Amino acid sequence: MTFKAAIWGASGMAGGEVLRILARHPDIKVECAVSKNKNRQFIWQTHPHLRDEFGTLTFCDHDEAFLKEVDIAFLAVPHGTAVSVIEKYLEKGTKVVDLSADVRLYSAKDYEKWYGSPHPNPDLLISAVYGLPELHGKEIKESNLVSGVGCNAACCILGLFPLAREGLIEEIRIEVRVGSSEAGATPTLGSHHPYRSRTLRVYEPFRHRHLAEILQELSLEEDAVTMTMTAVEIVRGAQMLAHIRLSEKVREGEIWRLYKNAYRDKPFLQLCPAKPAHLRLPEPKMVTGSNQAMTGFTLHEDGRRMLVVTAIDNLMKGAAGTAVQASNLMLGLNETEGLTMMPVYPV
Amino acid sequence: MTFKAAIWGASGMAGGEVLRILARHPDIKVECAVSKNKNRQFIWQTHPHLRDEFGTLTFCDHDEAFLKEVDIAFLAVPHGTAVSVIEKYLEKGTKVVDLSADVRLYSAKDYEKWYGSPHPNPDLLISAVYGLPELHGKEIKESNLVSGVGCNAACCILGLFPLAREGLIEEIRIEVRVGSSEAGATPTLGSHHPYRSRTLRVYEPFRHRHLAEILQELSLEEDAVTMTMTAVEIVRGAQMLAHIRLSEKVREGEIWRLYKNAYRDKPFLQLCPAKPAHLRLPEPKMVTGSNQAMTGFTLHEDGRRMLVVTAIDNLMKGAAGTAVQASNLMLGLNETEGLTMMPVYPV
Amino acid sequence: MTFKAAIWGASGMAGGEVLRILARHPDIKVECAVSKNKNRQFIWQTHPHLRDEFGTLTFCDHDEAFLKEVDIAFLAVPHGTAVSVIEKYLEKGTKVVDLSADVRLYSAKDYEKWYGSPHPNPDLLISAVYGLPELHGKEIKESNLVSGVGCNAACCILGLFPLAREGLIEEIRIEVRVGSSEAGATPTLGSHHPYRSRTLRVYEPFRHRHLAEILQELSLEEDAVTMTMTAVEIVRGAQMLAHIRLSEKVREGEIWRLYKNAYRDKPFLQLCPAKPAHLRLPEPKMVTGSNQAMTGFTLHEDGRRMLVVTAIDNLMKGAAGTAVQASNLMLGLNETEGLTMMPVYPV
Amino acid sequence: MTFKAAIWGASGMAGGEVLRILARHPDIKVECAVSKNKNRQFIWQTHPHLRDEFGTLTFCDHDEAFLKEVDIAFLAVPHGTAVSVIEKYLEKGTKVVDLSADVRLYSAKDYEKWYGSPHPNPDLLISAVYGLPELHGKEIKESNLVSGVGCNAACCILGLFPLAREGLIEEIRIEVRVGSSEAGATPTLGSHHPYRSRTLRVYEPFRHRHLAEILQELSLEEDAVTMTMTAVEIVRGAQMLAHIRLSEKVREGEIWRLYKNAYRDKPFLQLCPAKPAHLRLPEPKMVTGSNQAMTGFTLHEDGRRMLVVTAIDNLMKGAAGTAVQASNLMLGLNETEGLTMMPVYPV
Amino acid sequence: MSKFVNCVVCEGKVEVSDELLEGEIITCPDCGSELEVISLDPLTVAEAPEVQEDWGE
Amino acid sequence: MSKFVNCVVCEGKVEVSDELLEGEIITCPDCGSELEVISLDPLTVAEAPEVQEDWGE
Ligand SMILES: NC(=O)c1ccc[n+]([C@@H]2O[C@H](COP(=O)([O-])OP(=O)(O)OC[C@H]3O[C@@H](n4cnc5c(N)ncnc54)[C@H](OP(=O)(O)O)[C@@H]3O)[C@@H](O)[C@H]2O)c1
Ligand SMILES: NC(=O)c1ccc[n+]([C@@H]2O[C@H](COP(=O)([O-])OP(=O)(O)OC[C@H]3O[C@@H](n4cnc5c(N)ncnc54)[C@H](OP(=O)(O)O)[C@@H]3O)[C@@H](O)[C@H]2O)c1
Ligand SMILES: NC(=O)c1ccc[n+]([C@@H]2O[C@H](COP(=O)([O-])OP(=O)(O)OC[C@H]3O[C@@H](n4cnc5c(N)ncnc54)[C@H](OP(=O)(O)O)[C@@H]3O)[C@@H](O)[C@H]2O)c1
Ligand SMILES: NC(=O)c1ccc[n+]([C@@H]2O[C@H](COP(=O)([O-])OP(=O)(O)OC[C@H]3O[C@@H](n4cnc5c(N)ncnc54)[C@H](OP(=O)(O)O)[C@@H]3O)[C@@H](O)[C@H]2O)c1
Ligand SMILES: [Zn+2]
Ligand SMILES: [Zn+2]
Repeated sequence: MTFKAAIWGASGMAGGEVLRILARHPDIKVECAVSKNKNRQFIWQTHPHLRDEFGTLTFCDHDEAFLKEVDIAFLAVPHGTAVSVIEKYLEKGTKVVDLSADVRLYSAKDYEKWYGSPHPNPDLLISAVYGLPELHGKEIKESNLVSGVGCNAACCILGLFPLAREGLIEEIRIEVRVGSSEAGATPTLGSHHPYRSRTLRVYEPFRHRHLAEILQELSLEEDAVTMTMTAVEIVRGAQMLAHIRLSEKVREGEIWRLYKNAYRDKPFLQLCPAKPAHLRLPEPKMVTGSNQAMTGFTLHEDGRRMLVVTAIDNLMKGAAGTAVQASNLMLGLNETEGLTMMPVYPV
Repeated sequence: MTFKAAIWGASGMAGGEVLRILARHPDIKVECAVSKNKNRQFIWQTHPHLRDEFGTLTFCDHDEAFLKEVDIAFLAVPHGTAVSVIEKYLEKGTKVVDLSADVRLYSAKDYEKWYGSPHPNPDLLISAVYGLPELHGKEIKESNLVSGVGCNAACCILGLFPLAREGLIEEIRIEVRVGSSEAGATPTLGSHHPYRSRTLRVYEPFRHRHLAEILQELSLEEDAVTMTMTAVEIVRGAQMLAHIRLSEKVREGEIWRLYKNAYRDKPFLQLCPAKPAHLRLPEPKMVTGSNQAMTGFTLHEDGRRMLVVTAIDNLMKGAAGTAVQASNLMLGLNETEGLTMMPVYPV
Repeated sequence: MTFKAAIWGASGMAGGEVLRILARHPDIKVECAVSKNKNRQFIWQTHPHLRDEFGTLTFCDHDEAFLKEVDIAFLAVPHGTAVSVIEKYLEKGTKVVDLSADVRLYSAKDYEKWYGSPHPNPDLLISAVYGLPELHGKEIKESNLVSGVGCNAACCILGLFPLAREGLIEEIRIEVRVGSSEAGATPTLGSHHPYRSRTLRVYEPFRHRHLAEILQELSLEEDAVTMTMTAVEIVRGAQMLAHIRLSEKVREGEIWRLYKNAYRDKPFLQLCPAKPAHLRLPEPKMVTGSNQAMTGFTLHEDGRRMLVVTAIDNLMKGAAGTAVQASNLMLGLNETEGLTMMPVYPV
Repeated sequence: MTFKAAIWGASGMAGGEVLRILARHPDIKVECAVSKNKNRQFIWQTHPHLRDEFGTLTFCDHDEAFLKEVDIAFLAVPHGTAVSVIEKYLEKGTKVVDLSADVRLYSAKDYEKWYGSPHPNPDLLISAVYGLPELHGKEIKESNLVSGVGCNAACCILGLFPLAREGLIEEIRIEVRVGSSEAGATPTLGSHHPYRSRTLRVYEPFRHRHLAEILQELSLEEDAVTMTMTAVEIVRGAQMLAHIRLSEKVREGEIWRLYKNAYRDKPFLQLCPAKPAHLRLPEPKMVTGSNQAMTGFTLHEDGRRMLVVTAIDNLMKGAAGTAVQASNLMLGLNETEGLTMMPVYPV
Repeated sequence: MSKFVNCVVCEGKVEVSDELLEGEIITCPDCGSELEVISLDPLTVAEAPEVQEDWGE
Repeated sequence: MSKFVNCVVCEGKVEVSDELLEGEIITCPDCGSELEVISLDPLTVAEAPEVQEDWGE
């Protein structure tokens, strides 16, 4: 059986990536691609790599979109603009994966704290499931409303949950390095090539909005965590370096066991070897274009300090890939459907 | 039915890409990955992106390789070293795709001219088929020995054959821009990052060995052609700019018709639109990681000067992708099997 | 004696480079830096590399600028906006170097043809000198109004004038590759990092406005020339590849003599060696940050085909460097004053 | 008066940068450039940006080098190979700046701990001065033997000494990001462009040899410090992010005062503004090609956590620039002589 | 004669003109902070809310 | 007193030492070509075959 999908924000960076995935998905077909600004234009006029996909399908505007019958709607729209779209689809009984930040947090209080204004529909926060199948696969299967993930959040959560759920994280300093696609398809001074090129711009010294998701999913206290962001010279990719003070001294073998158990049966989670040393800690380069999250670690000889490094492609595991993975579960499909593409390495 | 493959040069750049493709190929399975230097090492120790593929398969050395029964052998070895391997496989009745330059030319005289020494086994040149399925699909199906393609040659031939076979090319100046993966996996001064980075190194002012293949496949006279190479700041990709003087004045519509006809039913050949102008002429960025060759053109208002631009991923359409495509035909499979991966854009 | 300078467009890319040069110029002092949008802001708020230069100098607006007494005004403003500023300064008796395209062409007809509208003050075209000191040093010394140069034009003219003035160019196909700083400081879709990064965007297949300057300065016929532009992955730099058909057969030694004679006593023109081959043809990398133009060539064995390659830093020799060089001559200073900085290599 | 200099390791990355600086130094002249492998070759055959400098000077070998009378010798040779050269020069009464790690540490015990073998001549360690003029200007003036600095060490020490000498650092986690020129001019697998390009390779999780210098110069305890290295997509540049736990709660104004006082009269140390936020924390891009070290910081609202970021050009302030600065002092010249070149921004 | 006021962020001395008005925004040349004049006598400034250029992160 | 020979590639003047030997290789400082001394009287040079560093293309 083939399911029909609507993609909102289809002219954007994350929406474009949903299109790219669905172009090869065996069971989900793009029924409508929504864009106000590109309304009536062919999809390839915006996305040159989709030139021979989707035939003569054109972008449609919001009103037209709601007229199409679809099984699932992907919302890759700016945060704050998803709620009203969600409401309409849920009313119609259409399942929704919302890649924006609108329903990622469970607590309305947290939402207000991190996003600066009260949530317009707190009930949605309660019914929505945080869309990380590695943690919430079961709930996602039974939900009609699933959030996407913050790309930096996904990177951190996937790298840290094996430690966090054992209560091993006493204090943690997180470095995240991100590529330019993370900021979307709209040019700004910061994305202007002469300035963005080869940058090492440190732009959030202590926290980032995605921290809200990390705290929620890993049950950490805010005061035990800092998070520093750096924009680096890549287009795709997010990499977490987590400098951890463990709550107790552990042996390396125990950590290995923890991670192996946690990642077992998680088709997109990979564990790096301990040797050779230059492959011990992953980089986004190794997963570009794929839905994989790759994690490596190393333990200080004092048994208390630890470095965990995780790498993802922000548009895949950090956005569209995880969204399609969630939708697979919501539609009763195999989690990996349409998502087994290999990383492109080296690139 | 599943076929078994041996990959020689599996620790190298092109061989690694064959592995990457076959990791997801529905009908061809990697039986042995050959490397003398990495013998007995796990494949992922060399290719980090293959960490969870091929289980505990290790590289094997040359002798061990010949003991394995396989249906097809991919040789991604330095030119000059393939012939003896080809001979052994053909003797055993194993089909061979040789990515090196050893059997690309039909004429032993040409081989000596362009490669500087007499060919060790000119009979192979006669029996081998030039492995570009878009031009020689039928012969490839029936052959046991198919060459791979020069990546720059493939890029040029695919972009130009519609014009060439109409005899429209009077004179042509070809610019090729190439990424660093083209030179293989071994470090040299030219590939040393501080020097290679952001380079625009013009390294062959008038000709390049791949010209031999281009002349052969397009039936052009050497004197009518120059070919200039520039190394540019990309890892994957080759781009041809062909400045052509047409042998007669033509209308743009005629050119469109020529290209549409030539590219029809060629699943990996794409034609760029005439508008919008910034998408008219393709760049490697648009096809990275895929087996696509994208071509665009523009005609001077004088009707005699023309610019054709073609972009490929040198490791895919320029090497491993085309090799697997050829092997599909040789094994009686569908040409596109295992090769429908989407480009990763933007990257 | 110290001269005072006003810089218009001081918040922009070329204007910022004039500031960078003058920060170390022994004889010219920045008296005012003009910007409407950044009015009253410190210069370093826009140009972080100028943090400790110019003390507490702030940008001033247009009216305030005209109140300052200066000896020379650099106009690094969008084309079309310079003429009225030029008129005011000339009236006051202030010398002007106009980096925009407003007074680069001598012929009002040419201006209209290439810029699409009649020139507002054709008399300026007659009185202005084309600001390339290597060709017009003497006139520049005696002029009050000197144009800047198109960066691509400067690159081509400097590489080709030794051949052109001997009448050796019969036909020429010019490839120019440019960095992202060429398009100025304002973000656009084309400069958006995810798209601009690693691009090989061919954006002008046959001609570019700068061709007007090239034809004028080299006395070439338009029909004998094509010019193709490609945006590449660098920030600074322009590189010309000129594929020439010579009007007669020449020996390599004659070409060497031509270039050596032409470049003698031109402090910023450098000639590449014939060997080693990888240094024969220059790249922008070799001149980054300097006012140098580096040229190399190679002659086809037929003695009629020739490739000339020239590399510059577009913001230096292609804009601000040449402008300051011209201003030195206008002010009676040594041509090289403030312009002897070394290239930063490798970078 | 003009002093004569010998440069050892002149064919290498740091030695090439000493040459680049001295090409414009008003008071120091290159008398000999030493290289065994490039012996008798012109300097520009190795360093294309030096094409028109040094006339027909060729590299000379070791024996010939010792025959030349020079006032100062710069040793930019691999660590472990400098000691014997130092001994010979000191005997002759020639001043030495040794850029290698051979005499950076004062304690022979430390040397053995960090470099893995006993020091061949511990007396040198006692007589040598650590060559960071910002900290040891006075001793450098009176010394005949001055070490260069580790580039990462210099970056960290310059950013942290104002806090360290007040005893404010209780615990510190240092992230250093480095460009590819840091590893010198010899190709390796790690510097091979396809792998090095766009990398985010974390290669030292907890410490790096340069930590020895940092501990020594800042009087910190090893256990209070970790240092993590990441190779990033730049050629030149080192950036430190120091996550500090302060030993007491402080006001932002106090930190400002500390830094302003410490950096006053240090011509190459720059302090970033607090606003605008995107310029608060420096990146190597802002200082490329110059001898500047730029530092910014931000204080957590808890008054105890602090982030300090420092950026340098590793070949300049991290190697050759600081070495020439030290040599200026040793020769009785002004500290900034030959080192006032502006950063090239944007690049 | 010039007047000075201390920056509330970096505690540096900021020179101000004589014609300063209440409510005026001045920028500290040391740390770049925008300071609003909230009283003239005694001369007092407070940090003004930052209006950022859109650097897109 | 120094002797000169003309480079066979760029026709520039190349200064040579008095102790030049037949078969010696000299490099032209203008164009970088390697020149082999094939005779001393008259002083004659020919282009020597290029031994390239491995730049890998
Ligand atoms: N980029 C990433 O790495 C990433 C990762 C994880 C999550 N996300 C999330 O995905 C969402 C999209 O991000 P992006 O990076 O793709 O941004 P983007 O490139 O700017 O795309 C945003 C899209 O939303 C559409 N849009 C704008 N305003 C809208 C409105 N009021 N109603 C409906 N559609 C609207 C735009 O198209 P039209 O204006 O033509 O309609 C555009 O297609 C964001 O919520 C982001 O947080 C992004
Ligand atoms: N890179 C491209 O874009 C591209 C495109 C088209 C075609 N090709 C062709 O593909 C071939 C491989 O190129 P590459 O770029 O992948 O080079 P590469 O990275 O250097 O790999 C060469 C491989 O060949 C093996 N090898 C070396 N000597 C050998 C010998 N005598 N016998 C058997 N194996 C040997 C090496 O491994 P061990 O030493 O461990 O055995 C290595 O795995 C070349 O012929 C090239 O022309 C490459
Ligand atoms: N970039 C290059 O490589 C290059 C090379 C050669 C020549 N040029 C020429 O230099 C000029 C500037 O180019 P750019 O690349 O520096 O552009 P840019 O970065 O966009 O800067 C343009 C500057 O002009 C100012 N400006 C805009 N409209 C103005 C007006 N009506 N009157 C006065 N000033 C105005 C702007 O500042 P405010 O809006 O704040 O006033 C801005 O500072 C152009 O004419 C260009 O052709 C550039
Ligand atoms: N790169 C940086 O950012 C940086 C920063 C700070 C300090 N340093 C230090 O500077 C030194 C040079 O580093 P680099 O990056 O420039 O390395 P490099 O590029 O590898 O250069 C090393 C140079 O040393 C010469 N050499 C090798 N072995 C020698 C020996 N036994 N005796 C004399 N000379 C020898 C080499 O030339 P020949 O073989 O032809 O003689 C070569 O010119 C190192 O000690 C390094 O720690 C480098
Ligand atoms: Zn302040
Ligand atoms: Zn010569």
